[in-house]
Amino acid sequence: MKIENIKDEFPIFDEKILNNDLVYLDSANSSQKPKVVADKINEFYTKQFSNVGRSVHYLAVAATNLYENTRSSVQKYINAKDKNEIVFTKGATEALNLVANTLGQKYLNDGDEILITELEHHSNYVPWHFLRKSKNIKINFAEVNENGDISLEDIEKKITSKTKVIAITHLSNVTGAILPIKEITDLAHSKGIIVVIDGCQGAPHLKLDMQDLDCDFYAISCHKMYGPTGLGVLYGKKKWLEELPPYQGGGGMIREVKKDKISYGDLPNKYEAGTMATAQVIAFDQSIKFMESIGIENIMKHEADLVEYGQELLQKNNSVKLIGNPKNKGGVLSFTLEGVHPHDIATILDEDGVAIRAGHHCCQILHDKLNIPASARASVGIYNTKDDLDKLNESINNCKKIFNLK
Amino acid sequence: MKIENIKDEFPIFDEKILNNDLVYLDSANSSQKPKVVADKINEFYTKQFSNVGRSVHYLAVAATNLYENTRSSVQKYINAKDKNEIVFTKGATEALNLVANTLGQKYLNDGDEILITELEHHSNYVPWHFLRKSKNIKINFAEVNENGDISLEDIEKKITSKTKVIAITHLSNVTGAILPIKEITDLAHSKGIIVVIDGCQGAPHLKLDMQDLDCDFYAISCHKMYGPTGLGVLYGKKKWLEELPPYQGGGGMIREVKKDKISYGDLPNKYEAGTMATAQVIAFDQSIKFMESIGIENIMKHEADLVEYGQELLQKNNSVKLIGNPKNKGGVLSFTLEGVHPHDIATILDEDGVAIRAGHHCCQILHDKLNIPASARASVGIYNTKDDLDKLNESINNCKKIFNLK
Amino acid sequence: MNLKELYQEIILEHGKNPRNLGKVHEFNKDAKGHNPLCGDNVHVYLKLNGQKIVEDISFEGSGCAISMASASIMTDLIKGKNEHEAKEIVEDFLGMIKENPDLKSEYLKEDEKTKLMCLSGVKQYPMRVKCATLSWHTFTSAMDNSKEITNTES
Amino acid sequence: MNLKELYQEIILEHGKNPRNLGKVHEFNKDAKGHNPLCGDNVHVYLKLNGQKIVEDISFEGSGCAISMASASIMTDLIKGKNEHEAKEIVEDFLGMIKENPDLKSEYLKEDEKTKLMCLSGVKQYPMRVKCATLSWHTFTSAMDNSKEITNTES
Ligand SMILES: Cc1ncc(COP(=O)(O)O)c(C=O)c1O
Ligand SMILES: Cc1ncc(COP(=O)(O)O)c(C=O)c1O
Repeated sequence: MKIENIKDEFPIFDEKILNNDLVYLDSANSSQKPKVVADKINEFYTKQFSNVGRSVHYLAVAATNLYENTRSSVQKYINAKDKNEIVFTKGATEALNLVANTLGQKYLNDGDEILITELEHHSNYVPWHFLRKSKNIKINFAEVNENGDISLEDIEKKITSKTKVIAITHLSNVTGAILPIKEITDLAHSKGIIVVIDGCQGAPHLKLDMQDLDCDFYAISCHKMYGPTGLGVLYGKKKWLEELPPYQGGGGMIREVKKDKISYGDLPNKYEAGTMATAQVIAFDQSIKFMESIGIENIMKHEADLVEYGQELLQKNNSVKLIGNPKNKGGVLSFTLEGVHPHDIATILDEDGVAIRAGHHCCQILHDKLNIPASARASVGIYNTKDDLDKLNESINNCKKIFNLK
Repeated sequence: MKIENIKDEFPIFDEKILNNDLVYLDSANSSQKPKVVADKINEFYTKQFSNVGRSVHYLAVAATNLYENTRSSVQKYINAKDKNEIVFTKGATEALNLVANTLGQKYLNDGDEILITELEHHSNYVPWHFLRKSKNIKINFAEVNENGDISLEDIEKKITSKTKVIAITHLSNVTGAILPIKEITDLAHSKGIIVVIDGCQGAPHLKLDMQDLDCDFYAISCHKMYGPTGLGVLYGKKKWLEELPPYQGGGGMIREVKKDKISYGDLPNKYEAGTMATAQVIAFDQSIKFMESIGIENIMKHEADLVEYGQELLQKNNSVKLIGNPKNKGGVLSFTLEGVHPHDIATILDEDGVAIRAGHHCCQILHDKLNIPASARASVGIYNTKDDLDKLNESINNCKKIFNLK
Repeated sequence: MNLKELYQEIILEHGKNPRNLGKVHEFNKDAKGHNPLCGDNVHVYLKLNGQKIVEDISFEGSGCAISMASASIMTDLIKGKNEHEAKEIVEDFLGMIKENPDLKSEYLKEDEKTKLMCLSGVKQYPMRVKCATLSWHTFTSAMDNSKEITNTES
Repeated sequence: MNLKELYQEIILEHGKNPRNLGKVHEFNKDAKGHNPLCGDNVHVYLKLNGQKIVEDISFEGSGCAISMASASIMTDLIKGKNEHEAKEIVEDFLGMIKENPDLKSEYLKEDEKTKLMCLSGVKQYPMRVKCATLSWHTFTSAMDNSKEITNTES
């Protein structure tokens, strides 16, 4: 599939939003869905529906096969070694909670330290904070530098003899910084430290290879990857998933249940308690296939072009201040406009059909550091074009006019 | 809407399954989906998609309104006092884990006891078992009687001065017993005991009124209620939801995040961390409206007629042994066939297009008690007819022929 | 919809140079308000004297033009009013933002009404209504001596 | 599909009266198998003598007709075979259940092949394949002295 015409695959772009064509620049928040994904969900609910894995009738067998096919597709897509290293969750946030909680139960002890960064999304901070509360665990922060980036050097500096886990984002959802996660993983492993990667912004935009990367955990948010809402993927090394205790208890994750004792099932069942997001998992296979049909290299090139173009546009625009100028930058353009609050920017842009996000983007630590309460953020996906960024820029100019800025 | 023609609203019944019309008797596992639900999901993904609550642009505002509308619909449907007593989860299993985990964090102490029943689904036992492991908490079991029922008397007998929580199913997914949950709640409250109800089988089939029932928590599984997969509802009394700590941490559930401390948001945000199952929540509004358009009284009458009819049929059928003959029985017909393993029954029935479930239905304690490894289970939903039960009976006869039974 | 109606000059001016920003000296009532959607926080301080008159009122916080302007205009109008008058003005304002075309209160002079009506443009922007009402709800909490943080969600 | 092919008389008969049910006296190898889908459990015991011959073999467990018949027939055929022969028979059987139309092993007599072929009907019932293969995988685990529980899911 050619990336040039890819907008055609997304039905929403046929809609008029407030009489405008939709200029969707909020993909870091959630991506739009290609027709194949919506169609698959519809087909499943109207022609094939059954719960998976629990019945032996025809529909249940078919659904179970579809469900497990997605697991295999994800495994291949991220090049995991084993199919059972893929656990479906309700989202990346749950995936990160699962890791923090189970490491907390079995691996972390009083006095241990966890290293995160000032760039982290609340979903990769609050779950660790829970451990700080329940156990006597310390959280350290690697510092964001003036480019909105985290350096390997600062990570190294912040590691102590008590650091047990490094939990870190692959790509900042505010500054767009792509972190050197392979180097960080190598460094961490040389000191026996577990590496947990928040891959929410990495997975939709970057090439993934778990065996090469060698991290211990990697969390993915499917709705940002052209997939359904209510679904996430946790990649975890088999060794860890086998060693750690289960997270939620219920149907499907057990082996044997007695009144005085319970034994748990094997992977991946152990971490998939209760009826899972069946339809969503089954449809997510289409998201993966869709991305594969375009090719991640093409996606990366397309988005890199867009960022470069957008960055130049905004840098040239008076009163616009871009946030973050990291060495490697993903498709996120966060900015402030002198004297105009981001929420006002977002409202004015919306009137032109330009959808962006305003706020702290679940990164209060970073915004505190930057000494701003909020920022405006335009973020790209495969369907965006340079034309979209031109419209963004025009609309920002409209905003300046209203606020009497030059 | 008239219940007589309701099959027409479910597209799957237009399909041929192995050249047969589908006789779907696996609704206790998961229900089929009406067209309105599938359509709403499709419409949302193709025409209206956005993440909720995080952006101020047009699509985000619209999605947030739709999302919150469902919360109001659920509130009204179950007659909860406050909209914020409705928490969306990924399923009933997560809802029960949330309750057990947060009660475990703040309310339960070493030596406390939890009373459950021998009828409980693993999803209402394993989460409490986790507390038995992490804290020194004891789990007691109310005993199932010869009718497959739990009596108020036995509950009363099993309550001790240390009982802090009674966690109990509304309707057994194996024997069909409808438990006297109002009486149990009154009794429990008179002794200061918290009541948690596993409403997975109650919500799709019985009239719910939280204010009248007065239980502390009630867990609902949306995919069993003609709704999407990957979604559950936890009803919790405001007082508890306010007092208990959060369950998962991440974006959306915070108020203020600092490096040294974090404060949490108000209800319902506090319990809805990360991007939620947006499309599923939005579509679930259609499930509620669909059930309302038929009327729960009509649904209850229709299903009661079916159970009575099916029970009579199977009772007259030689070699078939029905499991459970409770005073109040919901739409579940579990049975064994002398000398034929339930999996063989299910395979043979499937060949006739009759979809039932075989296994322990996530109730090993009960099956141990009944001294059988597994059972066959036919369960009904609004779309079933007496004709479906006739076909079930015929197919059982076919099974008997193959196994040379009389 | 009309952005010009939302961002009238008077809103932009109050947004940029909000009146009564800071902390009232010797305040005897205060409350915090929070808008979970955008993260805006506001803190309203006031001094209610023996005659139940709002002798002085101020606010702290940062936010969008709408919320700053609204807090600025509110504090301007409330100052000097007694409890009963203030409550009626709040109700009148909230009613206007929600559904009423006009302001009705006798306690507002014509030029004050004109000023307040400038905020009516947010009606067409449901997501921004909370920006306009946050400080007003917070003022009510302060008067009621509520210890809870006012939350525009509920 | 054809139920008559799946539930042949010989299957029903072995399912009802399984051979070698119980625990081999003085077994020196054993393994447990588990089918998470239906909850079936099987425990295979065997006595491997100095010449690497399966002197005796048995199983414990309960399950559907297919799994009981398969375990029953397997133990019947494996008894008396040496390690090499047994392993070839297992592979031959698993291959037949998966894809091959026939059994090829030299170590099986014609009537033994006929007996085993009775299980080939499960091919058309993907969900039941695991019922037929569980005891065979478990036998392999026992031979390999594996301490893990055999799981038909993996
Ligand atoms: C009685 C009962 N409780 C709990 C559950 C678990 O619900 P879910 O799998 O939707 O989380 C079920 C359904 O499987 C059930 O029938
Ligand atoms: C970097 C990052 N981490 C975590 C998350 C949380 O993901 P989700 O909301 O899908 O659980 C997000 C998205 O909101 C994100 O951008």
